[in-house]
Amino acid sequence: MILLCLIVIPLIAGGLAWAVARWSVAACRWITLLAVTADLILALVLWGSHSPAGSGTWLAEADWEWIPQAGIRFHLAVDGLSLLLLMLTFFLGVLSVLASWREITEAVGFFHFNLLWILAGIAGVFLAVDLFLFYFAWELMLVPMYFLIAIWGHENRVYAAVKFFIFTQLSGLLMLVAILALVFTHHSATGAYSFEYGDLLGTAMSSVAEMWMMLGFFVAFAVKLPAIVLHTWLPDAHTEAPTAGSVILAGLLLKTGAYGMLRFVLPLFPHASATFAPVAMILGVAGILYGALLAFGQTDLKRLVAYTSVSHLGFVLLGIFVWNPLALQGAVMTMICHGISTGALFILVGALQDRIHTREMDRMGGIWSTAPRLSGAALFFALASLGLPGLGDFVGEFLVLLGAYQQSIVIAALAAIGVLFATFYALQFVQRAFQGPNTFNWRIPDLVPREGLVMAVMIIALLWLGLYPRPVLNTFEPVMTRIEQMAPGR
Amino acid sequence: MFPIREGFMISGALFTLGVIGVLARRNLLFVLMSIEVMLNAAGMAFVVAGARWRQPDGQVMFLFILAMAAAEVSVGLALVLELYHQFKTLDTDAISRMRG
Amino acid sequence: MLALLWLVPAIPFASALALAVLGPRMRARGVAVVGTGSIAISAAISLVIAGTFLGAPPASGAYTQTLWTWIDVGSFRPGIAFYLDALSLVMTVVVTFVSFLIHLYSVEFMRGDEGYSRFFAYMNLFVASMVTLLLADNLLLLYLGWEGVGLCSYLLIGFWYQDAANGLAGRKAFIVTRVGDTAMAVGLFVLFHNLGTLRIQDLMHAAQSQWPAGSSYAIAAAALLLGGAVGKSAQLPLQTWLPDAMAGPTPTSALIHAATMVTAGVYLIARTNVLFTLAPPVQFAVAVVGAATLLMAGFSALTQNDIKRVLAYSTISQIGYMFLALGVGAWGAAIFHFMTHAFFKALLFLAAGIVIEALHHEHNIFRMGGLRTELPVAFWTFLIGGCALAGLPLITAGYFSKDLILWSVANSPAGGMGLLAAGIAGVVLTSFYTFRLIFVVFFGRIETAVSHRPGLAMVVPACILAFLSVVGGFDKASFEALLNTALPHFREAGGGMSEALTSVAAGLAFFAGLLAAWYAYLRNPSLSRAAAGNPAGRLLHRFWFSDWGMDWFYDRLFIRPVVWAASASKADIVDSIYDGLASAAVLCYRILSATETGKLRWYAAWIAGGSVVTLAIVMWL
Amino acid sequence: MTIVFYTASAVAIIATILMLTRANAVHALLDLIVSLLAVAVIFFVLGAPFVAALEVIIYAGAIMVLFVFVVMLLNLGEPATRAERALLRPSMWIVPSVFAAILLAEFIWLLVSGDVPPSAVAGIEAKETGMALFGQYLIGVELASMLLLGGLVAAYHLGWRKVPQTEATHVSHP
Amino acid sequence: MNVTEQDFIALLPLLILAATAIAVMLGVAVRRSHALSASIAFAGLVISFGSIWIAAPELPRQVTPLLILDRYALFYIALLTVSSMVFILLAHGYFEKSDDDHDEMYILMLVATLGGAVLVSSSHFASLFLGLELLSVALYGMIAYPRRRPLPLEAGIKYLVLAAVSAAFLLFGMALVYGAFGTMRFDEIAAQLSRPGFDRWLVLPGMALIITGFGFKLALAPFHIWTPDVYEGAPAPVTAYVATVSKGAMFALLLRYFYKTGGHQQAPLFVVFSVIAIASMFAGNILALLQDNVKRILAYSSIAHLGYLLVAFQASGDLAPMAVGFYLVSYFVTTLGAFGIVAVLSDGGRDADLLDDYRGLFWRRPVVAAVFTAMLFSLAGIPVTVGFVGKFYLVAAGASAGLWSLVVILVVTSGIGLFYYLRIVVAIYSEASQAKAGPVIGAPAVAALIFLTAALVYLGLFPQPLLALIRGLTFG
Repeated sequence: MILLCLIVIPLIAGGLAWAVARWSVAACRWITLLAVTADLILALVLWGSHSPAGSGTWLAEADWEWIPQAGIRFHLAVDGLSLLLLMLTFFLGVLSVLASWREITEAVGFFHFNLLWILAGIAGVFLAVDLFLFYFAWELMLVPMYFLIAIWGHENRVYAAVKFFIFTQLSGLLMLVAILALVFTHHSATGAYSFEYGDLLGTAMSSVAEMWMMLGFFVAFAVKLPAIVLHTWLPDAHTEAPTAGSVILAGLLLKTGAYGMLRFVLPLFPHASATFAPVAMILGVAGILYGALLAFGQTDLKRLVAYTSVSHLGFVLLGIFVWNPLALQGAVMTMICHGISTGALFILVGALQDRIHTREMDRMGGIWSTAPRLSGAALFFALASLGLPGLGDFVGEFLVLLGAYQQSIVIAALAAIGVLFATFYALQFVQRAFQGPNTFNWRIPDLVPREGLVMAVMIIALLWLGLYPRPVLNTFEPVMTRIEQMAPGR
Repeated sequence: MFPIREGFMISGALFTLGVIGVLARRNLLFVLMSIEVMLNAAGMAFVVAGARWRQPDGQVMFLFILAMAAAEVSVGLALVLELYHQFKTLDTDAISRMRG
Repeated sequence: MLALLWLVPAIPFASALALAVLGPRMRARGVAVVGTGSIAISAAISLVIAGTFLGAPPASGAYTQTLWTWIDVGSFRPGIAFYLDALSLVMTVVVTFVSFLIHLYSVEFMRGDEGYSRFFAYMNLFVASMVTLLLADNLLLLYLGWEGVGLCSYLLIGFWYQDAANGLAGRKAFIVTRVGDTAMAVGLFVLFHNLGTLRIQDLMHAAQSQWPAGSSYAIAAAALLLGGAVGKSAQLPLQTWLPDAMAGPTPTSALIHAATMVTAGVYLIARTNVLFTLAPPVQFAVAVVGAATLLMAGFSALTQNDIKRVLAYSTISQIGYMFLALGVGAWGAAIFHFMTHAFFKALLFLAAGIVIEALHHEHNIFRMGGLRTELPVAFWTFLIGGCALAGLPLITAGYFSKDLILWSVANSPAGGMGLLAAGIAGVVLTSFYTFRLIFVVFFGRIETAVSHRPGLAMVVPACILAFLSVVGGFDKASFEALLNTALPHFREAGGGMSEALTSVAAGLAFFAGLLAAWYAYLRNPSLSRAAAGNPAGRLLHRFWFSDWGMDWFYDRLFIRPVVWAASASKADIVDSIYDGLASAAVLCYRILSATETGKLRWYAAWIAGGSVVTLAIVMWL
Repeated sequence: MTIVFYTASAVAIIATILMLTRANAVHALLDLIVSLLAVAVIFFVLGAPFVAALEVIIYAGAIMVLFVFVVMLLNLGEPATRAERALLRPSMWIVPSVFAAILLAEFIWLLVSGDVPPSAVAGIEAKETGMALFGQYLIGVELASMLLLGGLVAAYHLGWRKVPQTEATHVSHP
Repeated sequence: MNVTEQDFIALLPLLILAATAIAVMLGVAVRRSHALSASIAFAGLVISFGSIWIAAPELPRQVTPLLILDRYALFYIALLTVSSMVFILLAHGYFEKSDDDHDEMYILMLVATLGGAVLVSSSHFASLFLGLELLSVALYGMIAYPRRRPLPLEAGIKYLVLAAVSAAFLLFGMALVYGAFGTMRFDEIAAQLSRPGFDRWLVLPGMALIITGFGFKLALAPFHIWTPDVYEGAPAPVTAYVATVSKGAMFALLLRYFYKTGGHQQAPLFVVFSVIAIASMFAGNILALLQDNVKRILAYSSIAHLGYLLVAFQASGDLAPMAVGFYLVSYFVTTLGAFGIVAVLSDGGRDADLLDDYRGLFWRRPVVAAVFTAMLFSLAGIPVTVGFVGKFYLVAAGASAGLWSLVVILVVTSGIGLFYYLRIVVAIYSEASQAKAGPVIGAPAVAALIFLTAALVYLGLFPQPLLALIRGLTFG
């Protein structure tokens, strides 16, 4: 029942918030905040009550009939991996509500409606174990995101929103084709229609068919992830989205891609994935290097941060397809930490843009002297982004590299160079925006307590993940072990 | 002995002439006439086919086509009148405003 | 008492955190108390621990303290754990103690700076990182400290952020050392992949038992670790960041050069000596790197005008000595030189800081002069430090440690005449540039008026360090004995030189350099000007002055291509694929749209044409 | 019989071609009527005297009269004919003719390449047709009546004009 | 061949439609009243819809060779009558804004609906042809209905000429098929087709010409070319009607006709249909890309949608009727809704069909904007809308038959299609450029839009009942 609440609360609260905004904007914000907080608490309760050495696959489950005609069920379930990502979802949800408390002044109700529905969609993605339901949620989260960008975005918002929408929809449809192909393959083998994840695992199929279906899933997730070549929607979308949109995009939507790889691509198509792994790993490494290089070249702060996402998610892709315990856990760790660190960077850049009305680094400089707390926080998250040990990102990336080394020395070495590249852009970011002379004589207010609180929470979270990540690692370890054991030849 | 194959050929030829008329003429009246030729040709094909099987069905279909042609022409001519009233021309190219 | 070990890094770390959060709202005095006091406590604890350790050494010769398991993935389970043996003990004590003195000095030096609390926060974090590095039980934690000091150096070098050049220098320091760190990280992968652990002691045992000498794994691992070491310790070819690092406040320079950061590489190699022993080519490379660096840096130091840059090159050069020692297997000698170097180099920077502050932040030595009488404290302490650096025989600590290195080189199986010659030439150079500095700055005419005289907080640390610079090298024997509990003994090759011979050679070299400096800069200054004036001299001067053109070289080879690539691809080349697709779609739209002519005949033709095509397909298929 | 068939066919086709090439609408209509009459002859040859009669009465009679009425109503006259002639350039015919020629060629090729269909021996009397019409095609007849009703209503609505002034306001809309 | 009492009962829905047309005409004879005529027509449709339950027990029933009343036919008759009701609700408010006689519209509409009903239940060439012509002739009148406006008139002429031409093609094709088989009944033709050795030389060109006729009515490429002009020119409610009832009835017939004959699985015809499907998907979606007229955009998108439908049609198999049925329902709901919005926002002078008319609509009329957005998203196949489930089933049908190339083209082209739906959405949510609030929306139209939106969401979330219903449909 908790699982259903996780989805339904934001949905209902979304409608409520929209309706209420007509009379009171503040009430609308509070409803949103309360709903997301409630979900966060529910997720934490689930986490607190789960036993890591649980017997079954799932920690909690909920199952209803939906379209029996086609063997489609409303089946939700949660394991360590999805639980953590759910917590991340609502954690960032709360923070993005807080971050946009003052930023959004137009159509406030509709904004919060969209925000909540995105969160519901993402929660649905993480919870669904029926492939149809998964696809449903997968598509569902796009629409409110589209609105978020298209209505409250910046200058070039329409272009960015449309690009985002088309990329993700188109790739999603390819996944739909693959899902259906899988279902029919399963049907021809067993005579029953089923979209159940559990049923479809281990479906017997020819290797050619498996490869095509795998690619169908892979493309959809690779677009979201984003893997290089399919990434170009991301810088635009991130740059133009309002703060909350950027945070959710970078922190959560990208994770759904990685989650999909872990949940579906590897387990459902182990052989094809193994065959394809070298390509995926090369894509990952190329993404790491290319993203870092482009981040280094940007002058628009949000664009810069966006390209760092490409780079970091390259680690995730690499880690997933390296497919050993170290790399898998590293990938998940990177997902979580990247969510926090990049989310924080977007909040900061948003706060900065709010104050000086530009994202161009050429128009900045010397911000530190007028807003030291803001700048200090930016420095902290820039350091997290460049993989400083002691902060969460390092743990993930190091594990990925360590695991990757066992697969291929060259790939690990190249990826390690990617970490070096991260230094370039992270320091460039701090240097050009916050340090140097205050050429334009900016006089801006520093972080207000609300923003300070958000930053503090995120800093603590990253430090905790960097220095004592065991509880988190242990939560998803059983899942990763299972996935790891699905690798052919093991 | 009825010339069935030849019947089909002649109806086909008439049909084709009707098509040419529709494609080539710009005057709406002539277009409508060409359509009549086409419909007539189609009806003739039915009659030929009915003759082949010695069934009345082909002729019945011809009757239906006749009814349809009548309805068609009456509506078409009403439109021609209205068109001429508004545009002072029956040139189909000249009345075209919508495109793209 | 050993259980207090974790406090040594924890207290500076906590105070760094506190200063970062609360610092801006604290008064300067409070900041000073927290910032310096924490290091004082830390130093005190380390002294207490040292006492305990020396009084009752643990049975295994080492003490391990595990706080918690850091990461827990399968067999990869590095902990937050500390390992204390003689090596780390010596390093920790020296580092905390010297750091304390530097902090004390900073209390006055930095007074009035708007980033006062920020400064102390960074400094404390620096010490915390360095101590973590030293005490780390596993290479991952060491790596944490390792990166931490890199970070802090970046922060402190760029401390005065409003000057973009400082930021640039800071970034350079971070990035160049990170190049080495990347190699080191890969080294960790090699080690973990092949030996299945990152705990240093386990690693060493495993390596010893699993890898034969000269095994390619050992060579790879050692070479990669060496990569990290040369980066942090500013050795060839990654030394270019250190001279630029002088952009930071002077106490920072003292901290970087004397106690933290640059010695990390030496420590790493000493710590993982087993690997280097198993990889003779790499160990030889260490020696060669050291020798080459000490000479190159020596020549560069000769030509510098900036007082701190001279000292910076001298550091590079002295670390070169340590590498030389490591390379020949004289582990103890290297650490010994580290200790004495920590004292006198800190001293030199502090004294230089007094001079610089006295002259309105003037760095150019040729605008100084005659300060001997104006700033006696600075003069005497600087002189003592200089003598120790140059190795004034029999009195100074630097002489003993350097002499030990020279002797080791001469007597090691890995050593040789070439290395020894380099070492002795280095002594001449050191002596020459040191006294050039002293003569130019403290003798001759007064060039700039002194405006500010040091207070007690600056003088006291300098004096303490001056004292240590002299006496620090006296008890060589017991020091070696202590270190030998943690490090392998120096293996002496038969038929080498006697200690007396190397001592005399070193002494003579010292005086040669001293005399040359005296002649060229005091007795006959026109000589030095003439030497620098003729075309060959000018070329050489420029060459040495620019650090043998390394910066230019790196700029052309790496920096410009990367910057060019980044700016060229700013608009994301991949996106043009999709732009192309979009244009193609629009083109299709234009073409198809042109078919919608609005002409009735044309439409009818389409229908007829469509049925023609349909018929055609039906017929011929 | 065969000669009659071919003669009628030739007449039908020639008359149709003439119709297509006329500039004057009334002339064209007359040609069309000739064509329709020729087709009626063909029907007769094919043993369908009932539809032959209907062809003459309804098609050539009623429907064509409708055309003539409209031509008269429009009062096109000589200028329209001249304008129409100007439009009848040979180039207008090329593309349609090619299209149609291909269509016809395809069609004839198919007919010639196929087997000769069996031919019936006796014609179908009007009675038979009537029986079918009001037997199994009863619903069809009813539907045809609805069809005519629809055509009637549509033609009535479209052809009916209101008082001029309201009309003017509507026409002024772009 | 007598028509029995049971036959009458089975025919009730059709009879009532015809009777209602007469009734409206009589009503007009008594008193010209827009509301009255609309009410009579609406009531007639309701009764006809209700009579389906009366007719249902008599199923399946072959009434003369011409018509077959089975569950399949009744389902589509129900769909057509409901759509016609929605049409009345929309048309009432739309035509009320202009001063003309409106009553004939309802007569024509009823005739057209009757034609559609005949089409979906026809089992014979004659009824096919008559149903088609009932539909067409009534539509000529409906499209050109506001005859004083140049655009409807132009659209009417174009539609008339082209429909007549295509009808001639269809007829000629039917004549050839008849000439080959000697029968015009679908089941007998199917039986003949399954036997080898028929006169291919007559049948195949016959089929090709029939496809031309169908292709025209369904606006499939390359017979699509008339669509945008007619959609743009016709009054918005009529456009909705053309897009739904006319096409839906035709497609239902197509499925029945070819499903029975199995003709489309013949190699040449399969290729023809595949080419047509691909061409339609591409042409429709690409033509709409940069179009600035909303009605034309929807016209082009309908071309694409029919192309999608052909994919499921090609798939055949068990899933095809289900996919086609569900998709048609979804297409009906959505298209009626979309044109309904255009209708309610139009005033008497011209239709609100330019993209600029919708700029900033969200800020002026948020609810209308939301409804329109929902319709567009449904057309694009986004979840929570019925269009999503519809598209899901189309792809499922294609996938189940292994028509991968068609399915992939479907996916890719619908990706292109997103762009122009989003262009409208973008316009709706862009900053308001004009403060004009637009016309007041009457209660009937509001009811229609509420009904459509509710259906859109309900079927999007709970498609099961409808799916079960469609699954239960059988060919007689």
